[in-house]
Amino acid sequence: MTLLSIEGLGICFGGIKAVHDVSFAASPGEVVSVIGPNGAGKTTLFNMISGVYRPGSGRVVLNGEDVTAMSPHLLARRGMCRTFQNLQVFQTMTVLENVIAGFHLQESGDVLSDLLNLPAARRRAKDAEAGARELLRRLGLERAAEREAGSLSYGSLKRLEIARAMALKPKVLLLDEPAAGCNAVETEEIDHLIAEIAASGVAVLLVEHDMKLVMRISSHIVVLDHGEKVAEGDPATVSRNPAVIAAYLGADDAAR
Amino acid sequence: MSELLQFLLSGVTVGAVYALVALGFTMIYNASDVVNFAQGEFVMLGGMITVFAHAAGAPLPLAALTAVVATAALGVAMNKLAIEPARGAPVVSLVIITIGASIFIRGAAQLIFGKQIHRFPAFSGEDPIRILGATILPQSLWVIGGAVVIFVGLWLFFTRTLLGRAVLATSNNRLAAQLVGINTPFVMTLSFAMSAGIGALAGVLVTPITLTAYDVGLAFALKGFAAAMLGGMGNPKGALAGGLIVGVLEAMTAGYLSSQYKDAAAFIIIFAVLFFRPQGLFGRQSTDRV
Amino acid sequence: MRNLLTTAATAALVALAVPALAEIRIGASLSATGPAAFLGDPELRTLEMLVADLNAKGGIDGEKIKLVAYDDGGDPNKARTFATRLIEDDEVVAIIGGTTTGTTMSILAVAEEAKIPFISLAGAIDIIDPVKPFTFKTPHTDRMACQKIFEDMRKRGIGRIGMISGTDGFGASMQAQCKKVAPDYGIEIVADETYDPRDADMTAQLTKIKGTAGVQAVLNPGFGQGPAIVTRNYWQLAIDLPFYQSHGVASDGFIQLAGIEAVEGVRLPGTALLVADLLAADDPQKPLVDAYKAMFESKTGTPVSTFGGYAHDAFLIMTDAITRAGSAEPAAIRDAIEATAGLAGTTGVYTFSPEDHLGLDLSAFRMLEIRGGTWTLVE
Amino acid sequence: MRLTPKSATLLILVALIALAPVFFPSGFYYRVGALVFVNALAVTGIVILTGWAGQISLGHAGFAGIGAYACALAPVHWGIHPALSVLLGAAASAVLAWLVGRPILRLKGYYLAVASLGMGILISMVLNNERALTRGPDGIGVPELGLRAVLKDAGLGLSNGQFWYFLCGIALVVGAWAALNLRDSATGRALRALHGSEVAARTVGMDVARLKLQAFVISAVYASVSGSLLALQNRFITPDVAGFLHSVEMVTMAVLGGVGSVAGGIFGAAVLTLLPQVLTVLAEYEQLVLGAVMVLVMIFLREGIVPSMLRKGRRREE
Repeated sequence: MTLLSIEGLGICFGGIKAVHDVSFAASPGEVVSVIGPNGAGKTTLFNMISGVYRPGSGRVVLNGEDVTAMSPHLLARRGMCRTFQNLQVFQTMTVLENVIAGFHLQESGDVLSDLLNLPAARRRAKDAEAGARELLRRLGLERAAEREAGSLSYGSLKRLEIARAMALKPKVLLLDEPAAGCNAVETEEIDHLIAEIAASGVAVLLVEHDMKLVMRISSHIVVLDHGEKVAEGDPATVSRNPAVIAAYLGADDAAR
Repeated sequence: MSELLQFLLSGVTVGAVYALVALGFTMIYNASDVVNFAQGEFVMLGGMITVFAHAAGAPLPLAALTAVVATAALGVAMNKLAIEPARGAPVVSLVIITIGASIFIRGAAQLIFGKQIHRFPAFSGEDPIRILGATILPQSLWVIGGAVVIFVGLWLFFTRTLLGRAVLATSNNRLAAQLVGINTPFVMTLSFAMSAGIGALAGVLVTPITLTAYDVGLAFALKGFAAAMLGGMGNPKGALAGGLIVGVLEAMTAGYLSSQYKDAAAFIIIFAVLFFRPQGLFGRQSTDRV
Repeated sequence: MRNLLTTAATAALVALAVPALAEIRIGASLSATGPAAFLGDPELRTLEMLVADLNAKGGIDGEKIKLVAYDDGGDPNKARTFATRLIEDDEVVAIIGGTTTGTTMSILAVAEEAKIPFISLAGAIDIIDPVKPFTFKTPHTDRMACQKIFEDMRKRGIGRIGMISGTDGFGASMQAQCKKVAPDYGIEIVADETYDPRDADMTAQLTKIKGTAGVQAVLNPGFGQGPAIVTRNYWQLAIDLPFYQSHGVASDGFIQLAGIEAVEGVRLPGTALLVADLLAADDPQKPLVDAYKAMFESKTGTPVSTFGGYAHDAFLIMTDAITRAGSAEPAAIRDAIEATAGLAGTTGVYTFSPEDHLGLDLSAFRMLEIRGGTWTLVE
Repeated sequence: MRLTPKSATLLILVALIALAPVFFPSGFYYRVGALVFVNALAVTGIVILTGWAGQISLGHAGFAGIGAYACALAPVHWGIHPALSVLLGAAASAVLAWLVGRPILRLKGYYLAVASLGMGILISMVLNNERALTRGPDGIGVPELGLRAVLKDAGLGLSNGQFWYFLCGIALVVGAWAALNLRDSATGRALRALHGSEVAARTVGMDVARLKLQAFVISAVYASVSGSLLALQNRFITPDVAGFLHSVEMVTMAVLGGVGSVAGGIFGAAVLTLLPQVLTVLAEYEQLVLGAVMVLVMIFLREGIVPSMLRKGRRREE
């Protein structure tokens, strides 16, 4: 059963094809990784899927509905959420508030009851806070709950972003380099976390440079180079693909 | 026909005044992302210092030069005393600083120069020039010429000189500019000096037409700001176009529609332009990078 | 030691208390800065000058005058706050001020409630019509200025005019009053334009008036630099029609600003102050006008204006009333002001009554024409 | 029991309003107090709009003008009671803010500033020019609210100054209470979130355009009620209330005190309302000193007085 299908997605920036005719699909419980060298167009692809950029061509279909270029907040309502490579955390808010923000769709009612602090608003806020604290606990951030988000370490911010995304209880979760800048222990934690999320029936789309992580947890891998899909398949198939090894894996391994 | 020409001449004169003020805004904005609400006070100082230097016996060109240099020096002082110590503060705080500085300068001008309205003679005579039944004052030509010269100068500065590019680089990314060896404090100082100097020159040129007093700055700042935003903040081309459009529009509205609502016309056009081009006519579109 | 302290304390108390007993506190809220500073500044300077002068001469019956003056910047909200401060905190016995109609209306409400006599320096007729017990004013109403101008126009056989008015309170109020009384003089306003007081160029509006069929004269109510620019533009466009200004520009400063070439032939209703030299030797206003003009111009180095004259007259009426009342009680001062009769000021000769809290008539206005860069009387 | 910041702010505010009159040397101070409260109410709206949602407006005095003129015009023209006119003005401001906000809130930074500036100028232009309705720049009288007489009959005799001091004080407490409620609610959190990152706010399902519009409308209502209270208190109003300078004053008060917090906004309003009263002793040096104070405060307390002081205090504790 396909939950998300990407059909011939492409975009140009100033006449240059940043992404060209990329298609793949993801089902619930799957971890689909998008890999490729720097500048291959991975983040651009994510930006198109998640509605940040308007694709020049192609379609994004979610649960049978065409959601191409739909605004991110509407996608969120349909169960799609993402994290960012360059961290988009609400810096001046507390860690707890950042995660509560993820409960926005469940928490928000009418403004008037918010202004007057009516019981309904209070109840919603209380539920959201409880949910947020639970998530922080799962991600090991509960001790930082009252701290200003801006004061956290890079690895913690990465986890905070994931916690915020999980708060939406998404059907499709896009993670853009969740392990970047994390140490080995943190990477392993994230590894488990992603597996856990996928196991709960979420379709996870992953952009990641840590190949060990990718190979370990992906059920399907899409390889991009210069904006085009050059290979796709399960980890074993992809890692054996000579084109991929030549263009990416070999070079990458050699670099390490 | 001669009416239309007259409205046009009137609009271009006033528009050139706005454009001069708007051009002053672009310098500081380009260097620091701050819209300097004291810009109007520079215009006022240009006029007032010339008045008093002239009254003290200095010939008009010397008086004008004194005014421009003194105001430029004041611009540098403002940067050193008020803007530089607040580096890193939120942009709204910096804007409030420029508002505070404008109140301060106006207060000082009121003490030093008094509250009288002043004027000095036009540069090349007062007799109107007649063109096809319409008239224009020789001083208007000075103002229009001044706006064009400053525009060309700024445009060349930003596109053809290393220093001008350094200013733009500083505005784009201060840290990166420092890393490639740009002396950013000097760029800021230079921007304030030039901006204040341009403002003062505007004051010198327009005073024979619009007269001057210690409190004329605010009106100039408002219209100049609107014109600069219409054209797209930070772009000399935008400042010139924005100023002329606002000026001509005001004159046409006053002439053909309603003088009561002539200022409304300018703002309605600004609404319309920004609706279709949120970054102004010549401004660069900004996108969030994620 | 203790004795010494007690003595010192007593001395200090006495020092504090004595002036409070022997001084008459008069309050003022004026627009010394802001858009109406052109009016308010000479008013404030005049009051300060006159108070110093009077105190140097020994005050009123030996009691010194203490002027408590605030700058309301032309903001009615501030004016109300300062009026409250003057009455409740500074405990003044009377108030002069309200440079603009807006600030006056704000002060008026406070003064009336506290029953403190108040002399306004603003033009609108609403200030004293209907009459309020404690409120008086010294300037002519703007309606009177319109009447004076229209009277002169009628004499010259002018029936159709164009108006170009400032959008500030002064210009807008006079524009409205002129439109109201024009029919009484058989005058039709065929073009009605406005400008913002801060505008740089009014040729567009004037071109429109020039192009309106049948215009025989143009009237420009306003003050500050606006009318000076209008006058220059009028000359630039070579409009060949009689041109009238209002009392808003009645000052030598106007001639300097607009330029001698541009103001030639401009007419306006002014006060005796501008034509001090032309007054008959037996004119009741002559000594006063001469003295004020000399004092103001030597102290400030700027030419006198009608507006400073309003403050002068307000202060004159106030001190005259206090002297006659023989008391500095607000109610007594009020009664004395209302009983003022035949008091010559710079603006005119004041006679108040319970029905008339302005005390001037049209005769106080003199129609002036600028000839060769100086004021002349139109007869 | 530990007080939440919200209860602490409200408690301090109520205590100050209730106890300050004990120290008033004369009735004049009630007037100044009432002005502080009226300004603080408008500034609280700016805190919501600018401090939380990060949107700049240089035209909010326009809404104050609508609130003020509603109280001047509605009772005379339609026989509506002045108290109801306050609500009418608020409703009119909200509708206008909703209509204008939709297109202009797409703009960012200075472009939003100039568009809102234009809106404010258009409103004040209408108030100035439509003499038949508003009586133009000379201003218009405002009917008596009548509540003071009712209270007197009920045995509570207050002077005019006292009455407005307490009425405006109550209005401010209610306004601050609502704003503080909003801050920690879903909407308030979303506003602060979109200020931090619009992109991230969208991805968690926040309708950014709608939220900005809500903040704009709410802040317009605050400004409108503030204008109404000013008009009813002064019994006379001119178009100055809608002027550009009043808009700038609101923003300056908010930023000076600390635009990110309700307490900061109120403090800023108090400082900038009291300062001119104190500076009168300087006569013609007033403007000079006022400008210098603004510059110095922003240099040394760059996040505004209250947040910067709190931060310093906290640092000392640690």
